[in-house]
Amino acid sequence: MQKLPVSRLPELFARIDGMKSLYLPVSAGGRLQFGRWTTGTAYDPSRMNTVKSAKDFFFPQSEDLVFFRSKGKELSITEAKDPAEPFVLFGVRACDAKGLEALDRVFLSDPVDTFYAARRENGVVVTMACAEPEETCFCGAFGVDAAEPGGDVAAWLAQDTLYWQSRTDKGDALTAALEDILEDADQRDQGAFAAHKAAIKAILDDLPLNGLSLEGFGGDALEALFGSDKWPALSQACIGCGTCTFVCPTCQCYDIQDFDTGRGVKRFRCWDSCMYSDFTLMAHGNPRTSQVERFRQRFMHKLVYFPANNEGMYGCVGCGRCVAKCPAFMNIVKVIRTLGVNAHAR
Amino acid sequence: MPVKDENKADFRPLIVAFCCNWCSYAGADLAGTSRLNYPADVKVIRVPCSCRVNPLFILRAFQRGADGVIIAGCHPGDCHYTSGNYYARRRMTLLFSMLDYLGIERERTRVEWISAAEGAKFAATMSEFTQAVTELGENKRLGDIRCKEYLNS
Amino acid sequence: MQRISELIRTRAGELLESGAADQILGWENGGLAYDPTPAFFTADNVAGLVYNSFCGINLSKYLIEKTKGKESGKVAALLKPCDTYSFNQLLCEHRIDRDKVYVVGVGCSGMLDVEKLKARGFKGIKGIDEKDGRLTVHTLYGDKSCPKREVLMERCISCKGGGHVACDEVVGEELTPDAAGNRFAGVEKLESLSPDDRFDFWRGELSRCIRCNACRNACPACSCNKCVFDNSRSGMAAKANSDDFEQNMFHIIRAFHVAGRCTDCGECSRVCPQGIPLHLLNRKLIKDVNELYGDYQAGAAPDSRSPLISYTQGDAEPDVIYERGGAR
Amino acid sequence: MQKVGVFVCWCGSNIAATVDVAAVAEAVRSEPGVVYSIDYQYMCSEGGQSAIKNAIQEHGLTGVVVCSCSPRMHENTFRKAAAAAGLNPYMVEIANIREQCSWIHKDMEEATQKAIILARTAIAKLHLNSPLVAGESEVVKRALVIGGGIAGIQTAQDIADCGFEVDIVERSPTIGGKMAQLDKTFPTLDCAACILTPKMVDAAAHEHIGLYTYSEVEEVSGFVGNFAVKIRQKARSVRGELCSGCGVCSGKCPSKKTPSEFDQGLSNRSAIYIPFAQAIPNVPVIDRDACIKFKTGKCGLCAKVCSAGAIDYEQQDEIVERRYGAIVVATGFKPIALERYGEYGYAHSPDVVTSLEFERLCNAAGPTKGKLLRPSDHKKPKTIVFIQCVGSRSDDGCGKTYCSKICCMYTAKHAMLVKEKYPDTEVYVFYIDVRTPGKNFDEFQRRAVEQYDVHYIKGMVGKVAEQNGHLRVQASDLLADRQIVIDADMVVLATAIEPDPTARSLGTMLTASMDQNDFFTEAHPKLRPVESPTAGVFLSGVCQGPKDIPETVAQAGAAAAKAVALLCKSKLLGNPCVAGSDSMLCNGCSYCESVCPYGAIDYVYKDIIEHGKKELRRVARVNDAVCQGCGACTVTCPSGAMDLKGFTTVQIMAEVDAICR
Repeated sequence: MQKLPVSRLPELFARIDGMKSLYLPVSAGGRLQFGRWTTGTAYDPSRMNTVKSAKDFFFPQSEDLVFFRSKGKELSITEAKDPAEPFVLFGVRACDAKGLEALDRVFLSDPVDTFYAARRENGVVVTMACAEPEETCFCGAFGVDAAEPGGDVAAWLAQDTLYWQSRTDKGDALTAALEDILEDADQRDQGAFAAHKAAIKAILDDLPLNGLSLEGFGGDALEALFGSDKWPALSQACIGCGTCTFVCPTCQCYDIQDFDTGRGVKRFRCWDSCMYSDFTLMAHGNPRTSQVERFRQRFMHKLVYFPANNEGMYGCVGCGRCVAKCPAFMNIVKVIRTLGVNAHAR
Repeated sequence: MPVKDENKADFRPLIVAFCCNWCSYAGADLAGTSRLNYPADVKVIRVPCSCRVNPLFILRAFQRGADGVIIAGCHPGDCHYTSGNYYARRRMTLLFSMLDYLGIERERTRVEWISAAEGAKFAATMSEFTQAVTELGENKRLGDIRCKEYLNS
Repeated sequence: MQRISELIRTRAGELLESGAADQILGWENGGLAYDPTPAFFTADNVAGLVYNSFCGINLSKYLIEKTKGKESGKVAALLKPCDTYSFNQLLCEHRIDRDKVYVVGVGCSGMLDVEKLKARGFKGIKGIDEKDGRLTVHTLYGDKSCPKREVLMERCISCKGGGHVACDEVVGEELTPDAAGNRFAGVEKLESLSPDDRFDFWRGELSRCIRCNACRNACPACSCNKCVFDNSRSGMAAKANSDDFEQNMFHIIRAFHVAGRCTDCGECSRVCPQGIPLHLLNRKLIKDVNELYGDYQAGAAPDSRSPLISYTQGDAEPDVIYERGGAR
Repeated sequence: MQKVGVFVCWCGSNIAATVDVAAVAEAVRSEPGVVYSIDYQYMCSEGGQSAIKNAIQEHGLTGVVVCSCSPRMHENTFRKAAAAAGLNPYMVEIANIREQCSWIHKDMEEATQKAIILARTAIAKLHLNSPLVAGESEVVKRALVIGGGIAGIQTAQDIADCGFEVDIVERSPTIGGKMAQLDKTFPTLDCAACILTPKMVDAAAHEHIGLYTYSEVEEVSGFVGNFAVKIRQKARSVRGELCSGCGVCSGKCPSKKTPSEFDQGLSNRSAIYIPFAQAIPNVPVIDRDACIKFKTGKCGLCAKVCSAGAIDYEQQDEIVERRYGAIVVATGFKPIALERYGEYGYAHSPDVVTSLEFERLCNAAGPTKGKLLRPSDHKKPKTIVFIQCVGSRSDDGCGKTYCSKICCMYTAKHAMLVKEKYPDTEVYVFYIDVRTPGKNFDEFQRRAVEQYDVHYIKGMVGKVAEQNGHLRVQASDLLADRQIVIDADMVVLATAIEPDPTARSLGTMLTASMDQNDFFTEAHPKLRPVESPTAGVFLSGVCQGPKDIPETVAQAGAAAAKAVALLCKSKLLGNPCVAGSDSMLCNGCSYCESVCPYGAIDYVYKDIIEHGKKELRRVARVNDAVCQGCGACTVTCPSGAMDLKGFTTVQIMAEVDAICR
């Protein structure tokens, strides 16, 4: 494990950005986003909860696939190049790092999504333990430990010290490249380090959504849940927007569309939302004709279909963004509480 | 294809003119019949009435690389359909005010009332508008980069 | 607030019992301190009905779906004063069947904006107490406190006042928030900037748009069966902002489509996950309409005629914008 | 994908001289769907049209683009040609490469480039065209003629003689118009009344002609073949059906101090009056502003003396609503006001008169019983100065830029008449140019100079001022290049004429376009001179531009023929470019209905099946026969449900794209 005085963070950032593009949570119009670090960028370690997760950096909201062009009667086709920018994401929350694992299962399993794979290859994820989780957080329910974040490198910020622990080869490489600025942590640090993690644990146990039980969900709950008569009431407030989908670190659905530039056709893919009425629209129409069905689809996918196809891994990491951002205050927590076996414990 | 040269000196703007069939389009014809010259940068689209011009068309033109858009209709009171240009007048006023509010150069948009008898006014208006837009230079604020890529490939 | 909530719950019960309404449209507790969720109530769950300072959600739009079809029964809808403007506007546009709605006007003393609390650094909010104009916010990291009027929603800071414009009865007295400011201040500030600065401002704001459509779907004026942006045949359908243009396009067209119909209910700004001040677009159009065509408040009456579907022969010419407003 | 044929017209050298037509034809070959592309000398010619027909058949074209003159010129020609070859006429698009390209650009390279873009644009639109079929509508077999002067009377008679009902609406109490005020007419010098009044009588007597005198058109709605018109019949205060026209009432009327409109104010009339002896109808009208009964409530003498009991002080204006298939405008003219021409002293001296006033002074039925006496002292004038172009051909901004056309001739006529009656009178005519085209016109004017030795002086009058009982005329003789001064007894001003002031509001009612001088514009200056661009509206007489009587009568007949050609039709083919609403998208919000100027939109409740769910929705419905295709509804519709055939949203966007490509 390495460490660094907080006062030297700017130095660290400068070093990293010297090698690869560095992105970290910065405030834009009062909202937190991952933004490119430049000298003088204000970084506030106490603010970690970005509106959108780190997903964008591997699976951008919109990306070009191929370009068709017709001259006279000939047609020329140009494929978009795989992204090549090496980058580092700093300050990723434990839940978002976990979210990437969910995306990996979708995009890196056969057939491999080369765009995603390239970005994963080029990107180093430096996570940060959540010193101050929020009332909307429930990552614990999905086996995420905010005190022990994953990623390529895990970091902790205890008082005036940054602790740095590589978790992967990519992490090792980055750490090696920074060895002259990072100091090795010694025995004396262990105390403070442990105390810090304990403090986090304590808060996690105190979270209002702590203890949310997933009993009754999972791959084999299809029959039990699909036909539940609670869906209509649950979905009544849903206005069918895509906010929950677009702030979600694990939603991975996209649509492929063509755009006629007037000089040729650009084929691109962009995020889609199962909450939209034109999601998976086909010639005959839409398979899910009502908002109830669309609503059910989203949560069934996260809590039943996804685990069914991924050895029990859920399609939710408890980041709490949908809880905070839904215009109608509808969210997965309410679904879990309403449909879970201990629904009445509420 | 419009020449999009960064060098302002030989920058030629692309102007889309929506003309109502009854007055302004006829005015454009009269300008032609009277051999009144105006810049070839102006391309006319014929619509039945200025009230047929959807704000969408204007944004579309800017998206696709137009540098100026002008809507020409019958003089208020002379609309072939009695009231069309009155609605157009309100719509366009509010739309252009909105564009201005978003910081898009207000000189890129214009509404003119040109009657079938005003060939000279048509030619003069188009020349003057083209001049104004030329001075502004290329429309960078409301263009769609995707439509400009591959421009010279 | 407690008291009004109690009153409303009781009244709702009576309405259901008497058969005056088959359902109540109101809010139920969401589990957090600030997330009352729109819900429909019948006798067996009416006990869960709540009304507090976080019931900002404008319920009028839910009535479109609810009053469709022959079989749908009568709904008693709880509407705040500003919600009733949206309700009226929807009546103007024949989107709601008035006969199927019983409007219960609920008093309002200004709704709170949780984002403003969070912006103050209030993290991990567990509970909120309201007492004579001050809020005590209990958080995971200790109690915080602030004056209520500093965290009111944008719409309440410039409350229309004047109570309900459409309702069958009022429960709880008609209150209006103590802070009533000039709602066009924000627009005027922008107008006074140079075009370049205005452009930079809006680029900064609109570039954050993630095209989640929350503004559109929450907007009572955006009630189209199929939105042009979802209609592949409209020529402008898009699911994401592929570039700056589409960000501008979406918001310009949306503002224009609701021009003269927008009641300035403020839902668009409330729901935007990115905190884009969308109301500044709508209010610009409202301000222009007022200045050019005379004061107009959409939804003030169930039969008001939008300024975009009327005209006078003496209307200002479009080049009026060259002279007025906006610094050069 | 359409199979498109492109035809590039040279229009002789009109296009080919500035646009490389071959290059255009070549360039569009690579456009999507283009299977055939040629250039041709005259597309509108027989040969050009058959080129289109053949190509449609040989190449199985589903769409045709003609790059030629303005669609306003030959769109129909080419649509007909396409139709003849079995193609829907609305699968034809025109690229206007003449009026909007070759005629306005000098540089060939530039013009050719633009022509290619315009062609490309037409092709892009065409790809989204769909065959359209025009609906039919009934034709109301009745015509309305607005204005009862010689133009209106002639048009009405010609239409009526073809067996169609005609109504004449005349603002003043009698028909006859300006011609009735004239004394003699050039170049034959026959008496105006003698040739006009029989026509007036015939018109009144005609079984198919209805007269609405002392009436005004209040409102016009509807469209070609079926106009709905509201006519206001002003209260005469005399009941025509009872009145015998004996005239006792006006004789006895104590209020006799109102200047006579008919005599141009040179004489007075009574409050109850018949404008002139041969007025039609021969029924008096009470001028309520002048009538003592109406002003004070006392008097009522006319009622007492009227043996027929026709006087009716209680009479109210009546609004008559009638339907017409065609409308002919014949609103005529008036001399301009002279307040801006102080230099001629018109306001100061009664002996400075306008030509129309002079007509009354010469007229046997006029204020001086035909003796030429000057208004001030009723002495016979020895020296008369005529000034031409007063307010005509003026670039000083005070008058009219156009030539009033009739002044040269009537001035010559006046001069001649004076010399005829009083050979010892000195007559001077000041002119800028003497313009006398027309049969026997120049001969006529020369007679004035040569036989009657009227002094024609080329030059402008600078000042007319009263001086010891004379009118001192200061002028310049341009030919002799000297200043001259003439002491005249009378000065006659050949005052410019302008459209009747009511024309403007009428034009708005009819949505018929006008030029900057308020003359009605014709559908085409050469090919359709008596039709307004507004279908079903025709132009007769001076309302379209200055004319003398023979021209007016000729045009009146032409207008009648055009109107009859319309009335003869049993049905009219409507414009198929009408709005239509997609009920799947319609919200039923009523916005389209509220902007429709024709009331063509209503709402119905319809079962809509969307996503397999059935739902009863309020949706808009457009009445094709009533819709005129303006498109106001399409932009008002927020959901884009409303679209306009022939100018659909996607078509226009395709045009935009093609231009910006």
